[in-house]
Amino acid sequence: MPGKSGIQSGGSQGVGVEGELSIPYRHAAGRHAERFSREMRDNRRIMGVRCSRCEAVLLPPRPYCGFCFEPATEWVEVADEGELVTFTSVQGDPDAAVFEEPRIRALIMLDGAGVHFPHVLGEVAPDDVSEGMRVKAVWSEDRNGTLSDIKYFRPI
Amino acid sequence: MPGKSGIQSGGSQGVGVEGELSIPYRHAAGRHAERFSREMRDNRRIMGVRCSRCEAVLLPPRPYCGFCFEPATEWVEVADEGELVTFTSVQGDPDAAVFEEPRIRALIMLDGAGVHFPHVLGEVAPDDVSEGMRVKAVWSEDRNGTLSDIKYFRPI
Amino acid sequence: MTRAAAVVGAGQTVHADRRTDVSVPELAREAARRALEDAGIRARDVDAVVFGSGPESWEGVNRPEGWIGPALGVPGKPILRVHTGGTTGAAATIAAFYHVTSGMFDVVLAVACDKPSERVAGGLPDDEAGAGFTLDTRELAAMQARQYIDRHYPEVREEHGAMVVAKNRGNAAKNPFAQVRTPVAAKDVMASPPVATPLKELDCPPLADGAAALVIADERRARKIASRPAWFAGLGTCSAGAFMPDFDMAYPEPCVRAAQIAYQMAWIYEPLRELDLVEVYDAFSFQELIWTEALGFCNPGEGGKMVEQGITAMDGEFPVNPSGGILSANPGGAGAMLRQLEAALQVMGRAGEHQVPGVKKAMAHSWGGALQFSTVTIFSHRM
Amino acid sequence: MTRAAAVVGAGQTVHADRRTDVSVPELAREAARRALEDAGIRARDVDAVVFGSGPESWEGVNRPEGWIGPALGVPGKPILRVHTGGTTGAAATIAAFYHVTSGMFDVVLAVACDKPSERVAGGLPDDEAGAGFTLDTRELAAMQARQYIDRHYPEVREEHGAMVVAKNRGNAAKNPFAQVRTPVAAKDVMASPPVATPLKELDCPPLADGAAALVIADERRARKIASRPAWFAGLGTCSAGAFMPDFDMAYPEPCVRAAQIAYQMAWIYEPLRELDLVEVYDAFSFQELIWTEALGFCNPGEGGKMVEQGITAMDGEFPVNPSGGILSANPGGAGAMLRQLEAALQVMGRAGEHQVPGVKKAMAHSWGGALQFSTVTIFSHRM
Ligand SMILES: [Zn+2]
Ligand SMILES: [Zn+2]
Repeated sequence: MPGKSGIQSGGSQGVGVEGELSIPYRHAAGRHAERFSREMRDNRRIMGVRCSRCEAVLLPPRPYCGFCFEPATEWVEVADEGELVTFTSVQGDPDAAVFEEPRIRALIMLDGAGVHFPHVLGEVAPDDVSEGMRVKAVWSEDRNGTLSDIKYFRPI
Repeated sequence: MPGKSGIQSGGSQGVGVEGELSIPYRHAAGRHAERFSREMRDNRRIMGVRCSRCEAVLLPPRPYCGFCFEPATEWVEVADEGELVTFTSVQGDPDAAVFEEPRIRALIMLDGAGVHFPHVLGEVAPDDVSEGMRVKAVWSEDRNGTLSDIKYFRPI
Repeated sequence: MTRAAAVVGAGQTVHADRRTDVSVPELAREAARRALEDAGIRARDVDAVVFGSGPESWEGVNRPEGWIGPALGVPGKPILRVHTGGTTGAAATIAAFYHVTSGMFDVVLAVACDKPSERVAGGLPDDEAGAGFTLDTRELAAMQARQYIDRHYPEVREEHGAMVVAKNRGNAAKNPFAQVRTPVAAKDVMASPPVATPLKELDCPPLADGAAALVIADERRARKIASRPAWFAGLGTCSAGAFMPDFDMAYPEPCVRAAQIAYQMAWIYEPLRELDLVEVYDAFSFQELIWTEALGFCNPGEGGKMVEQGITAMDGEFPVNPSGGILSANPGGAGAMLRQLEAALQVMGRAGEHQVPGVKKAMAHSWGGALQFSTVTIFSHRM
Repeated sequence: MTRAAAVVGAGQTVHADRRTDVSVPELAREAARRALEDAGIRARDVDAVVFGSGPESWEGVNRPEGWIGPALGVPGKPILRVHTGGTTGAAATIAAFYHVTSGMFDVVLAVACDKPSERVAGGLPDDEAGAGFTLDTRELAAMQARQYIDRHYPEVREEHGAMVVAKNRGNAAKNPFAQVRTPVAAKDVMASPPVATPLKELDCPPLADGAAALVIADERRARKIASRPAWFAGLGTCSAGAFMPDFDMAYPEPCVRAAQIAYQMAWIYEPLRELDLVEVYDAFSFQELIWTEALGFCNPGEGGKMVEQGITAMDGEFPVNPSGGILSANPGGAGAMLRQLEAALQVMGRAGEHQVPGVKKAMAHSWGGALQFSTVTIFSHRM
């Protein structure tokens, strides 16, 4: 059985069953996700796909357009820079642990993309951030095919 | 975020996202469950509750009868012995790991109970087990308020 | 043409930070029993149950559909577990409405229950499919608030979020089931520590263990059971996708569409005039203003004015969240059903101390996911 | 009186041990696209979607309802996620039926998808509420088989389970979507290693990644879309509790009741004579015999005779699982929808190589949980 559990006496508060539900998984992300991941890791490129019908450039890339139910197979490189759509300066995580310094979460419309790209900002103080500013990716030297292959976006 | 994950290259098979969904929890089991647990641990007693309407003695004890939607508040001690309803000799776990020796899972109708009690049999070979035989609990010295406070049931 | 159906009974638990005295099924049963008692019927009169609760990753509970049945007193009856993110509780009610209007069942019990205190740690989980593209709920709401303020500044300012909190916490003082019943002033909200700009601590909701239940009946049974049922007059559900081109967080299309569908069904043309109040899913302060606009009660950018001028106060022209809303009680997926429950009770004239006088039509709203789920339910005193 | 509705399109994926080439939404989309193509309609013609999938603890997938919508091509339409253990896929179809018969929607897509290969380890999870009272599925099925054999011995013996496997694997050889298509002889089953007595390795099902989808339409649309729709004639759902007094695993009441409800609705008095075939949820070999009895196709204890005399063979008087059943393809919660899909295709005359000639009425069954969930669906060639 996954996880482990044990009864803990809770006194007059009722008994508590403590434990951990542990579910190791290995999802197939699909072939489009594989190429997206590989291009990030090996070529520092952000690749989207264009819908054959509505022509939106979709991120993350999928073999279909969710709006048209049509194939989306034309690969399109989008820029690693774009316009800041919106942001928030986060002081801590949802469990109330406070970060050493605020983390600036951002939505970015990369040049050539049709969908917002979520990431974090760096090399800028929260008070100096404004919507509409131009930002560019700072790539990590140590890449594994996830969004963290980009360290952060910085103002340009 | 719970758990951890990472992209693993899957070659032509598509990319795999591996990780673990880890969900620590602490369930309140409710006051009836607490007494059940405490009686097992401290007094080696198996306690059920009787429905105020249909009079079934329910295990595990709950504050209500699920058949009548009526309160079930009268505590009833059931025996730690009873009749073997059915059993299976299990050779390994569902992930195909083979046990050193087969584990005999059993449903037991304890004397005075209205619901089958699930446990394992011991001190008996699978071939010597038969439905209807009388069995009795062998209690553990090291108890924590779970069903494993009983080591196993043995034939009597 | 759809068969008529109505809410004829309602029950909820007190919503508390943590209920250690009851298990999940016991918590669900509290609300269910109250709803049945409220309707004056027995569990055996129920023909089917729709149960909504959070996913495992929300509360660490395994497949509750397997053991919730006996707690609800309906052995042998159909039980359907539903889940649609934050709108789960509302989806349970709506699925129960389909059960009844299909003609297959006369009386259906909808129950929603969440016990988030039982998950010890961890925020909302990753979207595994999106490879990190998903924001957590608070980040999403913070960005939504910023886009909204920036678009409409200075008609909408941070102070307007604070006014929503002050209003709703004041309303909650009259609601014995609310989780947070101590009033706060708008200036207290403004002075509370920032958590994700522009959201401050008091702009964000608490988190509660709680449950809600509604008894839903067809026309014939509804007339027998209740002297003044809350009839379903309009229903709208909209589920957009995640990662959508042109998605406007400050005026979310799923909310607009769900309202349009419900208004069309209910023959409503001027929502502000034809409806008497609304319960919106105000998970964060600014959202109340955004929903007020997207549901068509005022023009985009006028949400701030609505709260500032007291229009949405409990004694205003158009009360919003007289119950105190999610900002005063946030029991996960049950919160969406609570909005419907409060709207239905207002129409039935049985909302208690926070009853608004003379309510004939009331609306309930909810949202979920990454803003992609939206439901709207309109109740009427007349069939 | 319930509005008429019918299955007008069906699609499924090949059911494979592991599909590494597609993600969960991509897998679901394969089945959905085939169902839409089969019906000859576009995604935009669909008014709502009901989606059924396993819980997180089954496949380690987080809240799929949040990102499945775009994969199914229905942005802006209602999506409801449902879950009822092993009967999940059937529950999705039944909920879609309620959607349509409520009069709120004309065309609803029901999709069920499971990808159990993605959970690396771990059996079925604990029932947290029951403090260890729950058996795992295989233990449960083993005890059920033992009680059944002991009660009816020598009319039912271990060999009869083996005959079921041989029959169903033989049928699967004609089903291009099945997971296990190599025939086995009953003696091979008997000689396979014991796993949980009396169950041997070949008495147990495989486990597959797979999806299924059905297009369900109201009368007017059904007549336009399909020349020979599979009309819903009877539906029965029964959810008993867990930990029940007097629960008889060898003749489970939830199955008996679900069938009674469906027969009543479909005006069926002599199931064996009035129905042409049944697809049962044969998760373990002996269960096919138990369900054949509990569904009323023969008397208790006569299940062995049914398979031994070839009555339930594909060319017998009353075929059971002409598709090969769960024993030949077991895609989790999608398996319950597959039973309905296969029964509907038989009525539509489009089951392919495993089509039984002249089918007018066919039934689908499923079970789930600790035997407490049961569904029965009857399709008819006439409305
Ligand atoms: Zn498109
Ligand atoms: Zn009782």
